[in-house]
Amino acid sequence: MILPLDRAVAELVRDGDTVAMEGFTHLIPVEAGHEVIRQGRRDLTLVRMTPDIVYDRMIGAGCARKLVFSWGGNPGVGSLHRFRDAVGNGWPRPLELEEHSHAGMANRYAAGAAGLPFAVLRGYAGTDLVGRTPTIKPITCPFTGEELAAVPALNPDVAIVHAQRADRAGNVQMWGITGVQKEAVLAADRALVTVEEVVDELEPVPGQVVLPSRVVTAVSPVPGGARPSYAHGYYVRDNDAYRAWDAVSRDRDRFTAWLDAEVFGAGGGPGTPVAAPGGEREEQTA
Amino acid sequence: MILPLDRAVAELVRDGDTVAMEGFTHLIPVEAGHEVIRQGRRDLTLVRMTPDIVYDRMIGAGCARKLVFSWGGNPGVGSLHRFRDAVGNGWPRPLELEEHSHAGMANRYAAGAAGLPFAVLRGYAGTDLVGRTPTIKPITCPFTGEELAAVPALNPDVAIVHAQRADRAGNVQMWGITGVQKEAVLAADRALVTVEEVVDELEPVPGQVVLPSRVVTAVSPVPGGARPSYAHGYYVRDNDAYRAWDAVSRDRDRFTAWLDAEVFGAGGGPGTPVAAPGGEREEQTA
Amino acid sequence: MTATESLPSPATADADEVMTVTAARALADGTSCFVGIGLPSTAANLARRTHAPRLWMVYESGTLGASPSTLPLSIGDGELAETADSVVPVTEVFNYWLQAGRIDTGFLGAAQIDRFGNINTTAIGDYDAPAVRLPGAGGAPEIAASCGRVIVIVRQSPRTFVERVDFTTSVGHGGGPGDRERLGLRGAGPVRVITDLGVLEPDPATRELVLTSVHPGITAERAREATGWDLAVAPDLATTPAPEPRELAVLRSLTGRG
Amino acid sequence: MTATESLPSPATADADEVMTVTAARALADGTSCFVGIGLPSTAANLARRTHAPRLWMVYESGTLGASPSTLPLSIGDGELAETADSVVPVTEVFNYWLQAGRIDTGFLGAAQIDRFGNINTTAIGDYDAPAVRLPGAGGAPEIAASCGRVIVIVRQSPRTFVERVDFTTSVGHGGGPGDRERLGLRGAGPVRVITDLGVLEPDPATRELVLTSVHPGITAERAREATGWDLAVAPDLATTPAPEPRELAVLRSLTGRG
Repeated sequence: MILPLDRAVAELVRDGDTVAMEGFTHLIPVEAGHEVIRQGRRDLTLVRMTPDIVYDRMIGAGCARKLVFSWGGNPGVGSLHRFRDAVGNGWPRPLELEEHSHAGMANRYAAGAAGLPFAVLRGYAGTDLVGRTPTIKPITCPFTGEELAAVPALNPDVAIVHAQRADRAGNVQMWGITGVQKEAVLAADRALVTVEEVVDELEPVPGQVVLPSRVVTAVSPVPGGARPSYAHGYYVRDNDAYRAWDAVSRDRDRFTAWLDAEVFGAGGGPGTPVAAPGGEREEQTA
Repeated sequence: MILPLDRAVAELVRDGDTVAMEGFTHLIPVEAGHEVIRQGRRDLTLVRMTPDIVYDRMIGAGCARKLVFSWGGNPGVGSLHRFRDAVGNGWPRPLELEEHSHAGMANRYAAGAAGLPFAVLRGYAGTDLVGRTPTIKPITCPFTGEELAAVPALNPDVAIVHAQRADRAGNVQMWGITGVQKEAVLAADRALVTVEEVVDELEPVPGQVVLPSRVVTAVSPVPGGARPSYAHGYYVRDNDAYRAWDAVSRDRDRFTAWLDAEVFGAGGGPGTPVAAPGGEREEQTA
Repeated sequence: MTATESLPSPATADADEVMTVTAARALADGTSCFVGIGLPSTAANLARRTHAPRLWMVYESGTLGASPSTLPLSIGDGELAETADSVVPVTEVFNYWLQAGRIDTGFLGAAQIDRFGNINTTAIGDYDAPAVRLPGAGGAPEIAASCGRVIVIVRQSPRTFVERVDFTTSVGHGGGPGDRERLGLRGAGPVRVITDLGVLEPDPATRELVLTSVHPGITAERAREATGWDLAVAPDLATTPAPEPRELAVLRSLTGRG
Repeated sequence: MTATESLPSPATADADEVMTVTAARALADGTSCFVGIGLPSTAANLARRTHAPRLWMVYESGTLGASPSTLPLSIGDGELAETADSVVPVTEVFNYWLQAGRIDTGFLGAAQIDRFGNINTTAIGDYDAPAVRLPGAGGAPEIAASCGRVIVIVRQSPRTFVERVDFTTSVGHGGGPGDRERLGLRGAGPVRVITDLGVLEPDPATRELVLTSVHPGITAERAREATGWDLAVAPDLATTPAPEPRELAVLRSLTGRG
């Protein structure tokens, strides 16, 4: 089902949902995150291996109650200041943390995608994560007696990813670094995919991942929707924007002003979402 | 390391080894199997999800002591008569069986590839496989209390697969239906890949699987080496050959005559292996 | 083949054709179907060419949404990969698609099927000294466990329809009501067994297979004689609607007959 | 840059450059290396352009055998995917490559590192009310567990080199001899800690980090002052060979300096 972004977010993302917006540096659904902010969603449990600037914005905007993650930083730059402010000072609201390693998170998604209640990995042994994270438990191999780590499946209410293309039937195609997006979509109850373009036919591409339309709840055309991250074959990463975020996000007032201007404001660059018919936007962000 | 097939088999496959020759209808390493027969390997534990006519030949030739598998038939035709004769009558020698389902076998390879001692799946519940196959055990989810099935990792001594291409450094490229070949190669101690051709550069192809040279012990150029199965982009499946095998394999004498003529004989069609330098072939098959 | 006069007459349909057409009709458009080679593949491809053009066929070789132009001989034919929406590793088709419960209908054959729809494709007779060694489990145990529902296609005879299978390769309704739930099997199990004589369905209360329809020209008595247990007959026994000329024409174009 | 006279003088190398060159030299040609962004990535790319052209770099984004022409800012830059032998899902890079023990060297940074090479990248101070909240584990715990050996690159200061880490994100040598084995960690753990002052290596018997080399112009005393525990000094303390002009030139072409 092809929907404008604001309608798709309105229909798929609900207050209190567990939301996984995945992307490993590449194809990050930034504009979808802005739309979630605009629609004022609250009490979300945000899930992501690498929460970066889009989650920093959502946390700073007060959307999140909890973060399930493995590495929360501004990739190649440093810290996430809104994340730090929420953890350290509870601003704008406290943020509960559930921390894993990348290996644990990836396997949690894979278990969710596979309809299993848990995954097994060699991980966490001897770390303080074991004591801090109740979703890490020991499990014994019934054949060798070895002790390994078990982690529960992740099954988000909704997964949001960005992809290069979809066809009109809603089949989605992405390529380049595709991270854990397939698993996140398959693990979720509902899936929203923003795409650079909708095409008649998905010409096969080396390294492609195709998500059949039957596992995609909604596709929203959002050209530039991954900026300042990149879309392989469409545009490159805007490293300066990541660096610039550091200064913007350090200060609450400066952040709030940025949010008003760039997310709630009428302006907006190439990542501006497609307008909804009938002025629904206003209603939803009121 | 690029080696002629006979040298590669001589170096990689030893009597008593556990050998996985994988291929899901497509890219079956038939000619490599013939070379194993020619070299008179014995006491092999043969592993494969879908043992088909090449394992039927190896079993009939007396190479195998045990078969670990999930579906032993002539795809689209019917039974494997050499397999049946070995199981039912111990000809030419008894064949021990370890039976799983496809889901179990695929997960056993995946666990082997991942360095885990076991895999977990929803499977086998209520079937008589549980009582017959000691490598199926119950396991309880430490989070939900659900009972699932555990199966031990498969880590063959050697995996043998066929692929379309390799480059001179030994990187391997295959595409089309690639089944469980990647997992079998990664799970094995040693890996032999026969290929249609060795090229200077592996041009990316949609749907490709690339096996980096560091997980490939030897590459052998064997054009037509998957016949009568097929190599996507090179030649199609010879369905008549599969049908013809039914009659040949029903009778021990007819099978033995076929083996002498087609495998040990000097003749041979497009699947004839590349000759080794220095007449090594004679030495090894003596 | 567009002119009506060139379509075959339903009267010429043989028993296998009636069975295949009946199976095809059981597949609703837009649903997903896990397809094995042989009769299931023929039936699914027939459905896709008649009433169910958006039937989403998954073959265990990893081809999702295949739409082959000819009937494949094997589950891994190149045609399947070329026409698929996506080709995924075998691990994914079993874990991410089948086990995750994304397949509506699983199609299974059987060498033996019993009163409760349990299936044997492993061995006839004693496992250690089998009278007939069969190919084994393949994908069947988990298809039977995880698909939304299972349809079995099998020719009916007392050797095949047995009181109790010699080996339970794939669980149908186990020993009766509640067994699937106790075993944690998530799908509904066999909801229909389609044979060359008629259609059997589990009694909602006892889970025992009951004859609910006979094909044209077949009597309930003949179906009972072809069954190794005392086959119950539904009080409202139906007669299977005969294949339509167009169904037969498409089927024969697929199988190369006529 | 081919003429010798255009190469920079080793005397101009700053502390970070000596650290990076020393780290690069620790990577043998033909080995595999799990590379994080920042100093590890710079060091690995320097090695590949000098003595180790066949260094096989794996980034956790799933790029196997990447050979970027410029230094990536992030572990998922497009350049990595374009130049890789293969791009695999994140599940595979962690399960099939890292966990399976296929990576020779893991490169890690640290916000805190202790006497036994245990690493904290989670939080400084109390976890629930941290003085500094850090990014967290990422791939580090399993890199530290499963790579054949680990090299840590970190600038040396008493705040960073602490008696005991506030949070053990990644296990080095635990509490001493035998701990890695008891925990089932398969790799050798940190075999070298390379700083801007020198090189520390675990004592074979006690597993405690010992100063084994100081960089040119650095004294053991200065390194001890920059350490939050009573740092032992190896009796045969070496001086790190200074960067060669060619190493410096390549490094500066990568980092855009000079």
